[in-house]
Formats: sequence, C-alpha cells, structure tokens
Amino acid sequence: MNFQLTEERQMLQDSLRRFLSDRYSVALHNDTLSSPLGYSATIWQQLAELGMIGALLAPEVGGYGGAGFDISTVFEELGRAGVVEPVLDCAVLCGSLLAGLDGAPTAREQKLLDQLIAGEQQLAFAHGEPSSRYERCWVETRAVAEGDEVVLTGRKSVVINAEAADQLIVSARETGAAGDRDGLSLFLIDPAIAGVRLRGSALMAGGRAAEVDLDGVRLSQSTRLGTAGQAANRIETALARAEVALAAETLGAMETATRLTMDYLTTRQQFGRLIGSFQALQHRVAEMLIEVEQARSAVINAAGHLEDLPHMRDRHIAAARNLVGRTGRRIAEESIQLHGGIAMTAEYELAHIVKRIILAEHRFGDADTQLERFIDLSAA
Amino acid sequence: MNFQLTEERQMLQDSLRRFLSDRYSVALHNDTLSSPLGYSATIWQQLAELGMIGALLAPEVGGYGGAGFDISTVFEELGRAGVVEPVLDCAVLCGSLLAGLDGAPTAREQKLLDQLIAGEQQLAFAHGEPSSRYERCWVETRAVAEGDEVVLTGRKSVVINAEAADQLIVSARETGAAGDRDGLSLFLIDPAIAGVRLRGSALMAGGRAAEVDLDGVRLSQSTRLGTAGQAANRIETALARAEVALAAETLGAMETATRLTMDYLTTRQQFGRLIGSFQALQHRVAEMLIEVEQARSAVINAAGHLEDLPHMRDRHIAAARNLVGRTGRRIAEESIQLHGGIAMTAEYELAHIVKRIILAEHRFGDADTQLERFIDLSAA
Amino acid sequence: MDLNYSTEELAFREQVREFLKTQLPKDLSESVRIGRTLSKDDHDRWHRILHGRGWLAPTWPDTYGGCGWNAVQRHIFEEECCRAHAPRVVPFGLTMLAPVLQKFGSDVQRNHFLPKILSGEHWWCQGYSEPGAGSDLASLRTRAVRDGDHYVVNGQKTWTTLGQYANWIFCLVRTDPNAKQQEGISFLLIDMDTPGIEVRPIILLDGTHEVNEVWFTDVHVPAENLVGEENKGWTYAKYLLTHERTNIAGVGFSQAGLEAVKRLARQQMHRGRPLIENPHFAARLAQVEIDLMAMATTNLRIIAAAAEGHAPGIESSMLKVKGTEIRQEINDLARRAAGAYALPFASEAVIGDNSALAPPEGTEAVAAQYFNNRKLSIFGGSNEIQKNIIAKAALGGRA
Amino acid sequence: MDLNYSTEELAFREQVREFLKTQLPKDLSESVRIGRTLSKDDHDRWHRILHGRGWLAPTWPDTYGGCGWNAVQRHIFEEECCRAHAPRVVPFGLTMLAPVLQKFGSDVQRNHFLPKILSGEHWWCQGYSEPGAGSDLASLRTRAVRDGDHYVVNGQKTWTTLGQYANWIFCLVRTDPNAKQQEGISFLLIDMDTPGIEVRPIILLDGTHEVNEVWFTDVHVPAENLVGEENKGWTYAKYLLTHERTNIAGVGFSQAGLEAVKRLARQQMHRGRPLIENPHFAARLAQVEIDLMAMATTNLRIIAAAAEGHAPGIESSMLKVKGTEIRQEINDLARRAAGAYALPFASEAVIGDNSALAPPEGTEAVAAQYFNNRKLSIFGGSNEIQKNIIAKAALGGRA
Repeated sequence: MNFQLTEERQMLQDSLRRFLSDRYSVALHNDTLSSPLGYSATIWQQLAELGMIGALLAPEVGGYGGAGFDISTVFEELGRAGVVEPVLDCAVLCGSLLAGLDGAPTAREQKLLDQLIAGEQQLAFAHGEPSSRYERCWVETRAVAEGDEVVLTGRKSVVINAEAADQLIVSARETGAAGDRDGLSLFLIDPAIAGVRLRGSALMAGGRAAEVDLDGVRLSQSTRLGTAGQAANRIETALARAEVALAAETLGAMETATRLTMDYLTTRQQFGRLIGSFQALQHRVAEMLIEVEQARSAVINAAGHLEDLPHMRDRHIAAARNLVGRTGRRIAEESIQLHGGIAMTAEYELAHIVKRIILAEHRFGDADTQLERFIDLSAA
Repeated sequence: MNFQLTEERQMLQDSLRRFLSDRYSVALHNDTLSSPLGYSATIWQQLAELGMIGALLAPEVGGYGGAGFDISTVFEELGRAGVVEPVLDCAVLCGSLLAGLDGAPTAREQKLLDQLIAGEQQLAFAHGEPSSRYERCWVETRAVAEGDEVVLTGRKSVVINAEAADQLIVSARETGAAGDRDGLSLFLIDPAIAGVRLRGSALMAGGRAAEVDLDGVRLSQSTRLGTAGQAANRIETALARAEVALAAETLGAMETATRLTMDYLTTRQQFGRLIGSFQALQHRVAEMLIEVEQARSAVINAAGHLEDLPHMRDRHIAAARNLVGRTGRRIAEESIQLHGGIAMTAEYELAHIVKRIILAEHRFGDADTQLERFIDLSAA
Repeated sequence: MDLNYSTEELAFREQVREFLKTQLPKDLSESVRIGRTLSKDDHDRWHRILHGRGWLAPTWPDTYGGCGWNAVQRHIFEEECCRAHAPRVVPFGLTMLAPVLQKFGSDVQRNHFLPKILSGEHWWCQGYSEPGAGSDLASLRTRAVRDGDHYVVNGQKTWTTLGQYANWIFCLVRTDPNAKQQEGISFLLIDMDTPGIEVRPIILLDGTHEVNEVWFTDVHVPAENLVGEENKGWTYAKYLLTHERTNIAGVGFSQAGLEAVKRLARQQMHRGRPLIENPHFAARLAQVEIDLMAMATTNLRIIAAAAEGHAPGIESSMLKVKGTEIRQEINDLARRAAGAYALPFASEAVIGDNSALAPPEGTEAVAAQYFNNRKLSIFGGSNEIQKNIIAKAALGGRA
Repeated sequence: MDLNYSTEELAFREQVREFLKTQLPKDLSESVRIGRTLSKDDHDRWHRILHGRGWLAPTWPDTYGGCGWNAVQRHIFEEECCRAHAPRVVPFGLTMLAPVLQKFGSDVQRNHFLPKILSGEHWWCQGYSEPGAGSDLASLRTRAVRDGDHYVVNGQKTWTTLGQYANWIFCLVRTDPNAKQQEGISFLLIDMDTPGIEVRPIILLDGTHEVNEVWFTDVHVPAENLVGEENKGWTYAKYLLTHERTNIAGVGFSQAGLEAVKRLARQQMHRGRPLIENPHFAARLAQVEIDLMAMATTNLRIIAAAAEGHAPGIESSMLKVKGTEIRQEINDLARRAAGAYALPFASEAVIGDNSALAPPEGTEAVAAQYFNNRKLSIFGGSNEIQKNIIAKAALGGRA
C-alpha cells in the first residue's frame, strides 16, 4: 500500500502547476471563451511541449505514461487551473481510440498519435446522439456497406472540438439495434467531405462543440478503425479513461474552489468581522474540506483500477464519478454562496471554476446515471 | 381560502392540550412502556370521556366529527404529548373499517362503534403480512368458503394492539393473487377462538403488537364485514384516514422536539456561553423551524383532501407522508444532536418523542414508499 | 379550514386569465418560457399593457392608482402571470421606491414621481449595495455632502440590476460620516443623466449583462431630491426592504419551472424511454414537487393571514429560504434533464439559425439559468441572514 | 501509488483470518452479528482469548506486552475482526488509560496496573464527563481535596460506559478550584470498591443500560494513585483523547453493517421482488456504499502516512465526522429495510421463543441500533467540535 506519487509524476505535476499558475489567468480565460476556436492554440502547443500529451499515452504508442495515475495527475492540475483546452477530447478520448485495445496501432494510427503527441493534430470523437443520453453503446447512426464504400447516415450531438478537428472519429452501427454492444464500428473522417454538416456553439464552460449531421457520407472501407462491428470494447476503454480524467479534473477544480473560498473568508470583512469568523460558515468550510478528501479518495480508487478488468474498472469509475458529481456540485454551490455575488462575475476566477465543475457532470453521465451504473455493476 | 380552525375544533384542541399537559408525564410514559397492555387503560378511558374518539367519527355513525381536519386536530395534540394509547388503531383504522364506505353500518357494526366511542371496546386491524411490506392490497392470507363457514389461513405481522383487542378485524383473500384489489374481505374475529395464535412484543415507541398466526380458523360467514371480495375500497379509505392521523401525530411530535431543543439551547451553558448563542446551531434551529412549517402545510393539504376523490386524496397523502417522513427524521436527529447525550436518556421527554417520530415512518410506508406512490399517482 | 378559493376569488381569477389570454403578446410569453433575456422594449411593452388595464400597481393604495386588491387577489394575479409566462414587472420603481415615497415623500415628490413610474417615463434602479458591503448594507461609504441647495455625491454602487436601462436611481448615501453606522445615512433620488455618473457593466458567469456598477464623481443632486429627513435614510431603507419581500416565495416561478422540467423530461430519451420514467429522475422530480406543494400552502397561509391584517414576521424569511432552495433545485433538475445539451451557450443556440441541427426545445437556457439563479439565495438578504433573523426571533432574548 | 496490500501484509491478514476462524467463539460472533447486547462474561471471554494469543494490545509498545504491529497491520487486524463479527475490545483500560500510564505514570503504577489490564483483573471505566460539562470537558466540578496521604473526592461523573462492570475508574478531578479552567485538574485512579462510590444506571431511549452515573461522596483515594503531577491532569487527558481516536473512521463496522443491510434487503420482499431490487432502496444503498469506498481509501491514506511516522492532524476529525455520518446512514438503511418489523423491541423478540412466529432474521435490533448509534456523532468530541477543529486549523490564524 502506497499513496505517494512516483518521482516522474511528481515532476510532471510540479511543471504543469508552475506553467499553469504562471500563464493561465482569468483574462486569458475570458478571451478564450469567446474566441473562434474556443481554446488557445498557444497554450495547446505549450502543453504539448511540456510533454503533457505524451504523459497521457503509453510507451507502446509513443507516449511515456498512460496509466490511470498519469491521467489523474495531469487532469487534477488542469482542473486546478480551469484549463479549457481540449486535452480530454483529443488526447484521452481520441488518443485511446487510436491506441486501441490489443496489438499495435496501424501505421496510419501511429502517425496520427505521433502528431497528436507533438500537438500538431486536433481530433474529436463524434459519438453521442440526440437519443443516446449517456448510454455508451446507444448508437443509431448507421454504416451501410456499398461495395468498397461505407455510407454513414445519422446525427451526432454536442461533439466537442468538432470544428477545430482535423479528423473526426465517428461511431456508427453496422448491425443490431440501438444499445447493442455488437455491431459498432469507428470511422476516421475528414470533416470537410461531402455530406458532413456542422453547427457550432461555444460551450458555457469553455471550448466549442458542434451538432454533426451525417447525410449519406461516403467513405472508403479503409477509414474504419479496427474490426468491423467490434468497436464497443475500444469505445468503453476510451470512455473509462476519459471518465478518470474528468473526475480528476473536477477534483482539481474543487480544490481551487475551496482554496478561493478560504482565502475570501479570511480577507473579507462584514459586520466589522472577518466573515471566516462566523461559526456557521466555518462549519460549512469544514464540510467542504471533508468532501474534497472524499473526492480525492474516489479519484484514487478510479485511477488505481483503470487497468483492472472492465467490470471492476467500471464499478470504481461509476462510484468515483457519482461521488465527484455530488460533492462537486456541493463545493461549487457552497463556494458561490459563501462568497456572495462576487463569485458570479466573469472577472473572478471562481466563476470559471464552478462552471467547469458543474458542467463536467454533463459528460458521460451525471451523478444519477453513474449511480445507476454502479447499481447495475454491483448486482452483476 | 381559510386556514382557521372552527370553534368546535379549537375547543377540542384546547381541552386535549390541557388534559395531556396535565397528565401525560415522562414517568407515565416509562411506566406504560413496560406495562402488560402497552398503554394506560385509565388514560384511554379519560380520552374517551373527553370525547376524543367521537371526534374521529362522523355523526352518521354516532360521532361528531370524522373529517380530515378533525383527525388532524386530534392527532397533532396526541403527537405533541407523545401519546402511546392505540387511538389510531382502534378509533381511526377499525372505526373507519366499521363505519364503512357507503350506506349505514349494520346493527352489529353500530353496536361496536358505540362501544368504541364510549371507550369500552378495544380493536385491532390484522392486515400486514410478512411479504406485504407497505403494499395496501398485498394479502396472501386465504379465506376459503366451506358451506356456512369460512376458513382462514395465513399470518399477520406486527398487528398493533392485537393482544388487548376484544375483536380483531382480519383481511383475507377470497379470490385472486397477492396484490390484486379484487377478492379481499374483512372478518371480525374473537382472538380467543381456535386456530388463532399470538406472539406479542412491546413496541419500542410504546404500545404492543403481535404476530398473528391463523391456522385454519373456522368462522361463520356472518363474521364477514361487507360484501365478499369487495373490501379494497374500505381498507384503502381506512388507511388513508390513518395516514392523515399519523402525519398529524408526527407533526405534533416535531413541534415538541423543536420546542424542547429551543428551550435547551436557551438554558444550557457550554464554554461559558448559552449554546443557543452559537451561530452554527442557530442556523440549524432556523432550518428546523422551516421544516416544521413545511410539515404543517403538508398535513393541512392531506387533511383537506381526505374527503376528495381517492386518486387526489392518495396523492396528497403520499406527498404529506413523504415530506413528514423526511423532515421528521431530520427534526428528530437534529434535536438529539443539538441536545447531546441527554436527549437519549429515557428520563427525558425528547427520547420518547423522537421514537414516535422515527417509528411512524414504519407504518403504512416510509418516505421512499410514499415517494413511489406519489410518482405512480402523478403519472396516472 | 378551507383550501379552496371562494366564488369571488374564482371569478377574479377568470378575469385575470382572460386578460392574459388576450393581452399578453405571444412573443413575450415565448421569450419568458424559453428563458431568453428580455430587451428594454420587451419590458416597456408589458409595462404599458398593464398600465392600460390599470393592473400595474397591485400594492399601491387606490388613491395613487393602485388596484385595490387584497393579498389573496394579488397572489392570484401573480400566480396567473407566472403560469402564462408573463414578464416579471421591473420592481424598482413600482414596488420598492413607490411605497417609500407614498409614506415618507413630500407631496411634491409624490405628485412628480409616482405618475412617471406608472407611465414608464422613469425607469428606476436601486443604489443600495456597495463593493465591500454585501449583506452588511449599513456599512456603505458613498458620501453626499451638502453644498448650498445641492448634495455632492461621490462613491460607487454595485449589483445595480438593469441599471443600463434606468434613467433614475434611488440611493442610500452617507451624509454624516461621524454618526454610528446606521445613522448618518440619507435617501436620495438621482437623475442618471446628471454629469459625473458612469454605469459600467458587470458580466456574470453565464455571460449575461444584467447588473452594473454605478460610479458617482462630484454628482450634484438638488436638495429637494432628499426623501424625508437627512440622516434618517436607514428607516426608509428598512421600510423598502420589507416591500422587496413581495412574492418572496416565488411559488408561481417554481410551478412554471417544474412544468418546463416535466416537458423536457418527457421529451428527452433514456434507454429508449422518456427520461421522466427513469426512477431516479422521477424521484428527484417528485421530491421537489412535494416540497413545492407544501410551500405553496405555507405561502397561502401567510397570504390569508395578511389579507386579515396580520403582518408577516419571520414567515417571510422562511419563505425566502425554502422558496429559493426549491427554485434552485428546479434549475438543477432542468440542467440534469438536458443531459449533454446543457453544455452549449444558450445565446448562440437560441439566436442562431433554426435548422434541423438546433438543440432540443427547452434545453437552450437551462445551464445559464442554473448558474444565474444561484443569486436567489444571495440577494435580497442572503439565506444566511434570513436564518439569523429566524433564529434570533425564535430564540428570543434567550440566546 | 499502489492500492494493494504487500505480500507481507497479505500473509499477516491470512494469519489473522485463521486465528479468527478457529478461536472466535461462534456464539459471540452470532451475538455481535445480530446486535444482541453482550454480557460481562462475553466481553471477558474474548479478552482472555486475545490475551492468550498476545493480540490484546496492538497499540502498546513491545516492552509492555504489545504486538509490535505498525499502523497498517493494526488496520488489517481491526478490519478482519469486524468482518468476523468479533466483539469490540473494551477500550478504557487498554487503549485509553494504558498510554497515559506508559507515558506519565510512575514505575510503580506501570508495574502494578498494566499487567492487570492485560489479564482482565481490572476492568476500567472512564470518569471524564460530568452533568453540565458535555463537549466542554474542562468545566468539570468534581473536587479532590488533599488530606494527608489521601485525596477526598466529592462529585459526580456521568455517561460512564459499562461502569456497572468496572472495578476501577480513572477520573479527572479538580484539585485547585482557584486556577483557570484547564489548570487545577488532576488525573486520579480510583478503586470502585472504595466506600462512598455509587453507580446509578442511565437507561437509554432504546431500553439499554450501557452508561451510568458515578457518584462520589467523601471517597478516600490514596495519594499514590495520582498520575503524574497534581494540577497537570489536563495534559494527560488531552493525550488520552488522541488515543481515543484509534479506528475513528469505523470502516470495518460500516462494512459489516452494510453487508447486513444487503442480506436483509435480499430477503425482505416488496411487490413480490426482493427489496434490494427496488430502485429507490438500491439508490440509497449504492450512495452510502460509494461514500464508504471513498472513506476506506481516505482511512488507508492516513494509515499509510501514520505507518511512515506522520501524525494525523485534522484528518482524524474528518474521519470522525464522515465515518459517523456513514455509520448512522447505514443504521438508517437497516431500519428502513426491516419495514414494520422495526417496530417491536429487540429484547423480547430475540430472547423469546424461536417459534415460527419469530421476526425475520436481521430485523431484531435494527431500530435499537439506529437510536443507540445517534451517540456516535455526540461522544468522543461531538461532530460540531470536530468541525470547529477542522475550520480553525484550515483557516489558520486567519479567522
């Protein structure tokens, strides 16, 4: 039993923390929110140069990390600073889909991975659909083989980073009904080809997403990643890794929210006293600190089981995301309340942090969805 | 719109409150808990003489009340004092079953009602079963006609007041499967007849109950109350009235718990200050007071809809019992916590009050069961 | 005890419904329903329609142009307006300043200002809060120094709601810096066109501009714009705050919000079934509905008592706390129901093209409203302040 | 980072499991499992078995007869004991008094008392709390006046757990009434057979007798029974309280409790299906299990740090708060699962005949445990005191 970071991860943490606390200001945040890309290309490049993307991928595919605790170490730092760059979507989700499950990546996949690690490739995973909610295999988009080609028809929802992406990885169903694990395939698509239509929006917590319409998109069979109809495992593994990342990111944001709140309570006067001297508020701070420790433990559990068997892995992930979802909401709301109005102004760091915390629940399943998954996995 | 008690109900409330605050001491409580009957026959008789049982029954059957607000007025007072006498079981449940739904009671039923109102008759409703949980029509006990006779076989669980009862009203199924509304009948049984076996226990919050074994109990067909197989409505109405009573009782107990807590906070010193001067505790008192007002409104809603159509009636009752169950638990636990250890000693009034609050949730459905009912009734 | 409206009250409700059905512009109710930010013109239109019907000022005495309604009628009117998705009437002139002028203003002030509030010629905003003085209002520092027949005002107000549309502001200013905190405060009426006033937007976390900072640099205010006596402003301010509490429970908003959540949850799918059938979502929904049913009755109890002349005490504070908790919980449910569609900004989605790629109806503003309504438990006396008030009153002089 | 036990730790766990499997009497584990109150003889038997194995005093240094275990081993031992439903070892002598004697006692005291704690000859109870001094321990009023080679003790202690079985009591007494509150307190060891001591039962709301009042009337205590220096008792008391915090999270109890709830919920039926399949019950169960999984890791993190010599700071307080919340929530779930069977008293139902009319297994003590364990958040420093400690430490000198 050992809860210390390895020396390498400690160094990664230190360098990320230093870089982000130097560079990632509220002003940058506000500029980025309304920028055309939804993120800063400069920051993205610098993060890649720091080796941050490589840290999220295994040595076998050109990275130098990729384990659960690598992901959680990186994302806790991204969360502390409220980073909006699409690290999760490009590097974790698409990186994991390209790195795949078994065997080595193909040459084409490896090339994309190398470019990704170098910060030269933007990707997006077009998976969610209007009726999928948070179900992992609920894909209604159809892929129909026609000779050497495959024709994709369907709609993908809230595809984060779609507009900036050089390539989209699209999930589609070759056989079976919505919800089936069998029959899913992944395709690598240039978003500029005929039949693909995007409608973009800025996201409230930073970044951009698009609704993606696939209207009879004709692809070569060679654009398929992996075996036809057998993508469910690959998708689930990528999502598991993304959920660990997201939970760690939220933990980091919770730490910042709590720190800002404690700073505020110990500098702000009201009724002639520091507001931190009011016992009712002190008890609420104590409860926040307890919840942060609970969240930290939940993230450790999830990261530590990421390489475990899928059933065990997913049970710990569901537990962690449920706990982080619940306690994150509490920390976000309490931080705002204990600050008062100032917390709601875009000029103040907390405003960005609480949006990251709350809206994280809307990716891959909110606290209730995670609770259901945990119940299902516990019964199994 | 009018939220004032009528003059008659105001008088009933005043006289009950005066009588109970004079007579219903903690010492009496403790004596009663371990007594053979589980309640005080003297108090019972005095309550009857005060007209309290008559107030729970309609003029058509010899009472002078019986409406939702009569029940809630009486039971709020019983709850404030933590009364353990079986008013709910005898007067509300069995009284409502005998008074029935339509038409006048039979002569036999009316005689029992007269005796009940005079305090001369103890009754118990043997309805719940080991597998029924809180389902109202989940009856597995069978009633099989054999000529002029009916033979009852089954087991009834936690039948409150069974040992003291002169007569039991037993539900049994003549046709259909467990859970069906059709096929239920009620029988009036002398508990001393052959085949009936009781195993009694004191109840933690006062009173006594018994497990009742019915091992081929032979009854005359004339012991059936009402039409064969058509008792569901009668049962549901009686339970609805009992739930309004129970919600009001819990409201009264919540008021007492809150009052005792406020008294304690304003007399008890710690760290050289009245503990009521600690802001963290003040906020919790404020929250308790808010919850009591919510509970009061929920009881008003339930009582005010008791004479409404069953669907509307039951939706308001489920809402009230859910809210009272949740807020009651909170008031009970907070009252104990804000007192400290003293609250847990049998010599202190609060100990009895919190047991009444918490264990009320175990009759007819806890907060979760009520929530499910509310959801079902809202969808319908 | 009688939970039902009387025949007269039902008839009144019918009258209100008919008015709303025929007079409330469809585009306005649609904007309110989907949570779109209203323009100044939207507000003005509805103001004029209500004024035309004589229903703009339910709380005013008849003599000044009020409706002569009792507390129950006012409640019915508010309930129906919420149900019909009518815009909320901007309260600063009508329900906050007006009662102060009616009680403490001079005849000249009453005759000048009250008609212009009704006509909409004056759009008022509130100059109470200052940076560094949130719930501790009395610690304000904006100074007004008497100079002949003027006051010269210097200082800064903040959280000034819709100040960008206002042409008048009522302000608490410190006129005696040596007096104890709550003394030495005066109540001034200031024309926003006076030189030296600058309004700066505050952008909130959801991207909206609804509050402002108002800066005063040597602003000259005619002395006749002082309300009541100099240094007695705290008395008027407290009186105003009791009127801020009208409809504090927000029952109508919660009921409309809950209906919107249900519509959304019937339409959003989960595992091939409507989300509303999911037991965990249904449980959250039922829980808040049950709380709201009870609070609606608590609200009616207090209204019924008020209609008989009882002044609400700590009940207002209780309604504030529980009412905002319920509204915020409904906002949380709405964002939950929207799933991933809560992520995009409403602004673009609503105002963009209406192609087939639009987000599902009802998801446009859920996240923005969730964040924006965190303010409910902060402003108007934070919920912590309300709990202090409740506890102090309940524990009496005893703690 | 490594969440798994090492090979050595796994081997140790195997050893503990084997011991519990072969040496823990079945009737004892059965009593613990169903929540029956243990008799003095029950406690004594288990005490002797552990003593025989040399595993009675995990926290003692080797020199006094401890086990030489590190924090992780102690945790494994506790975890396995809970899982096997072993009785909890009565802590007053072993884990509360003994560390004080080892650090502050005289050689004579150590040589005399420590072996008798191990052998079980002395059953200790704790004389700390007094009526009127709950969480505010230092306000105690029991007086000890020096009279030659004795102290004469007068006063009253309360909440004395299992005092009815004890033959010795360690007491905080006031020896200098003129000193400031936390000074002037001394730490005395008192033979319960001394004339002038009276033990009066306190019956709790669940009908149990587990705590007592202890009254002292002119009780003569030999001066050599003073621990350390006169008027320095507060120092020793605080030292003792840090040892009271061993296993403060109660992870093992919660895990065993959660398993019991699951067994009950698999067996209780609802609409013809096991209750555990009901989505609302399953949600409550999953919620607390998730909280417990996280807290178990928090606990391990602190234990791992302790094994490397880091003294836990506010982490103990965090574990106390969250640990008791979880245990109480599990108690609440257990009573919920039992349905109407939670209503009867356990005492009669368990001890009565075992006829076919017995209540379902696992329902016997659920209500009693729910009520009894409300104490968890009150004693050992109430959860409010713990939150004060956490906030003070976190906000530092800053508030």
